[in-house]
Amino acid sequence: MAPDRQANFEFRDEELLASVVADLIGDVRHVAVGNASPIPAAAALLARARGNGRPYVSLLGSQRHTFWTDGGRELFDCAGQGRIDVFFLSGGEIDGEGNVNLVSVGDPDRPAMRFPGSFGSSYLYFVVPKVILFRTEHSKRTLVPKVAFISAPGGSDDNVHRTGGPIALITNRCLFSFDPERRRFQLESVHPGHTLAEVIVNTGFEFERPPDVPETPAPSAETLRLLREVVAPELAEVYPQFAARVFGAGKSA
Amino acid sequence: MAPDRQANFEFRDEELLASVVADLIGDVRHVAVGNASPIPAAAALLARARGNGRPYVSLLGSQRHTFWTDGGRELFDCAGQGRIDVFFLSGGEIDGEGNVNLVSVGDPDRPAMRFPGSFGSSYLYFVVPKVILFRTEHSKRTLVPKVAFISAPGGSDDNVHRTGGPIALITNRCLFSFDPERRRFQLESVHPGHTLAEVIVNTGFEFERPPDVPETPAPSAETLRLLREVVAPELAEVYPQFAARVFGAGKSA
Amino acid sequence: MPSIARSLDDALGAIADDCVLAVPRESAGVPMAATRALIRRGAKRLHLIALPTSSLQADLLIGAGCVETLETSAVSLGEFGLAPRFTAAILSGSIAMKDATCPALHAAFQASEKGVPFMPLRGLIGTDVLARRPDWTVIDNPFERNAPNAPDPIVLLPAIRPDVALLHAPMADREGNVWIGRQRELVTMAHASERTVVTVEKIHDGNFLQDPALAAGTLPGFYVDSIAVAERGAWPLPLPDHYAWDAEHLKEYAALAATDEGFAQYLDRYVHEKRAA
Amino acid sequence: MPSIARSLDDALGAIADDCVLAVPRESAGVPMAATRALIRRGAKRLHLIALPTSSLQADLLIGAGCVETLETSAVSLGEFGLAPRFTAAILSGSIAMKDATCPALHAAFQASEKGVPFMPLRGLIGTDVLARRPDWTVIDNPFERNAPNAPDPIVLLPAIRPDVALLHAPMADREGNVWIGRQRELVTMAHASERTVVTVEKIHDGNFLQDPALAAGTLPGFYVDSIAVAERGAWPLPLPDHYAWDAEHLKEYAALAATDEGFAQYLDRYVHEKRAA
Repeated sequence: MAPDRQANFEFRDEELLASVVADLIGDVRHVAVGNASPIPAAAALLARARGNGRPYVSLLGSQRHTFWTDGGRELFDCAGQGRIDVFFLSGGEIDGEGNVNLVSVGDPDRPAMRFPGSFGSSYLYFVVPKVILFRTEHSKRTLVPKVAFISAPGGSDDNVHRTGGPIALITNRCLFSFDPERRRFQLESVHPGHTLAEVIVNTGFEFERPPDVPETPAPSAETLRLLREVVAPELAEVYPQFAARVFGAGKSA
Repeated sequence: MAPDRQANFEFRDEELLASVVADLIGDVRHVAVGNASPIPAAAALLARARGNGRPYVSLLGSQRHTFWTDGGRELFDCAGQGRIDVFFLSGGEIDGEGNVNLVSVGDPDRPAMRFPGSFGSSYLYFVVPKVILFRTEHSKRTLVPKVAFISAPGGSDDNVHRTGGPIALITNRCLFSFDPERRRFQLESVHPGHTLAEVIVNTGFEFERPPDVPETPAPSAETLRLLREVVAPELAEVYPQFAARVFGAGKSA
Repeated sequence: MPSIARSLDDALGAIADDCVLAVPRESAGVPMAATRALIRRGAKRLHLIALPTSSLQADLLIGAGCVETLETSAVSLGEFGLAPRFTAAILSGSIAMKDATCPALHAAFQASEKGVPFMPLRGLIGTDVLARRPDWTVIDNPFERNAPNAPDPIVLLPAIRPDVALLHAPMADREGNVWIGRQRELVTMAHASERTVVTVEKIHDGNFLQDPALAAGTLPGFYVDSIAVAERGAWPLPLPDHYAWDAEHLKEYAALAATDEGFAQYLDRYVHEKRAA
Repeated sequence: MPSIARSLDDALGAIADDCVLAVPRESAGVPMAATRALIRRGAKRLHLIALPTSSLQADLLIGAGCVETLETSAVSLGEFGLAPRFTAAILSGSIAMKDATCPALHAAFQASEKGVPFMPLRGLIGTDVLARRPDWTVIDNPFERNAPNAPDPIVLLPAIRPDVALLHAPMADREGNVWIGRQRELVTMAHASERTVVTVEKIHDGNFLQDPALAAGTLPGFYVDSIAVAERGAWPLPLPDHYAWDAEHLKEYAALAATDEGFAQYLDRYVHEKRAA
């Protein structure tokens, strides 16, 4: 079912985030999106809708939206070949140097908290040119001064082979860019409805910021139209509940 | 068409060689036979007929008689896994230390003669426990004191990882066994119709021999029956011309 | 030639206590019926390697006390939350954990498949994953000769050669060939392992290797030791192109397995009840 | 997305003079129609890599003067004898030859597929194949710590990353996916190469990736740059499961190519005649 066109100038948080992430993706050949990542998936499909079929979008966990025929290793081989331009990572903890922790909090031998594990992050962070960190929960629990376990480091020494790394961190409150030279985040914009003070008080690490921090631009009418009319029905095949909740796109779409 | 049973006590050279090679194969799990090797193929199928389906026989170059589904690398991977027990190699030149030359004669930069190339020999000779050297032409041109180019060495230093190597060399005149400790061939038997003197004069390398060199035993009636009734029709699928010439097994078999 | 076993328990005979057991990721056909049978049998001290991640299977085996060491890149129930028995075992220190990263496991299995002692892998330098794996090593890439003062470090991973690979697939033929479709890591897993045990939805008449379309997705019987039929053998996990998650069941699992008592109840209800059947 | 080219020559535009060109072995689908088109176009100074061996294709390209360097494990016409133009070129020193061994080429392509700078391989120690490859190296296996006085030498092979892979397959679909069946090294070849050019017997309506049976044997269009239809495009070599050798033709080739004059006649008769057609 089509969403109400009259509501076009209103937008949901998810639509804002998808719009921001689509801008970050830019003009590339191939975006791969991990499992259980509906907003990055929406952003990738939005980028594709804007680019008339470019980039190629692989949604992991979907047999329909991936081309893999060489088993589970193909994603990693593909990245190693330089054929994945954008990937998304989240983390139980993310620190101010862009380090990501997907393993545990506390002494790793006697952890106080355990996350699922590093998945492919310890590799993909090194070889995907644009890694977008995505963590909706923006709190001192998630954005920490120093991660307890480095699943994937934000930067590497010059002699370490590295063709990829973080370019940005997006949360439910704001967008940071990442400066790989200084290994620091810079606050780029604060989302509508949120404040700089709120960002500062909820962020566990130090970051750069301009004298005046802009507000994250609202999605354009055209972006909202593409999200609702083009992206939502595609997304519904993989994330039916998300698509229904956010876009009103049902399983019948 | 079935061969004449009355001819059972007569046999052809190819039947003798296949019978000898089948004895060399012994009780193993998997024999692989390279392209254009009808006598080793007949021997492997004979071993299988004797073993009621064991060993597993892979005839390269035949889609029917191989199980490969992982491309051209699977043969080598399979050998590396320790899953090929017997393989056959030939050589433009073979020397008394079991070195095999499949590349060239003369200075390799300016060769006087060029063979096709090493194929997989530089690897398989190291990792297949029983490699049977097979060279029908027994002459000083083929069996030389020292090969001009080592495609695959007969032996290796103790610290070199090596789980395979030559066990025997069979020619149109005789059977040699190979002693991996001393890296020398020993004459085991001379084929019926040939003589020790003939072997000596036509062999370019030194070899051990017992005081009395036995004659290669003729194939038994049962071996000839298996070759003609069981092996020949199977072989005809891959080597129709050979099967027809040797066994009278036509394409109609 | 693999035997088509008379029963699931017969086929699982190859999986001894203390063995190194390789199992596949969720989306490749997880042998859940076989997993429940192993728990009923009381399998002990397994060194479980999930290529490259696991979900319900590892969580169940850990909760049931079958696992001594776990080697994988992540264990999670995905949209159903953290894996509760895995998490509890790590926090209590009751299992040894060898954390990896997905491509490292793929590469280490490929090393074994190719009969080489190690495989190189990019990435990993500077991670705690690497720091906590004394069995991995770092060398300077010998092909990087341009900058002798700036060596190019690269990780080498030792080959993984499991005692047994255990997997579930859509079908086997009467020759023991197993059709795995595009789940190629199952082929690598079998190549890399000493023995391979397979459960299948059904037996197919005919020989996959004689049909070019089916041959392309076939694990040859040559690599398989035993096969048992287990209909809906991946349930409640999905079998690609055949059936999906049983989401209601997984929600129930996640809720019950949150406590020791609930997990015991789950075993009684869904694992041991089969003993009576 | 690959383009389905209007003509074979259009598809071959990616293959520039001086490029590193990878081609498959005889039994995997050799693009012979494309090879003849390259000769007609006057391709020059190719660095030809045949994975892992070649027959008529390398011999023709060498004889026609298209090849500067050849890297492979063997060139032979099999039961039709030695490859005469290859042999003549080696004896006269008119091409540079990098002799390899089959699994070394497979491993070096897999290194590129996996984005690692090298792959290890057993064997080779003490061979002249290794001695004559200064681009290969030997290290002591760092995992062999038991006998510090007896290091375990192992060969490392640098990754091969061709500019273009050129192959022939039974069919492509309209999305540019190519069905290669069980010839998996064609997938590795495409993964390892910068660009991939494919000729096919025919275009298939529908999408292989949507059909589980066909998907298992598919090279995804994602890896393919251009496709051209070339019916009987492997002729006179075989296409597995589709057509066999043209034995009469290969006998004729072997006889003609034995001399420079005969080879020129062969080119006139079977390669350049197409120019007029």
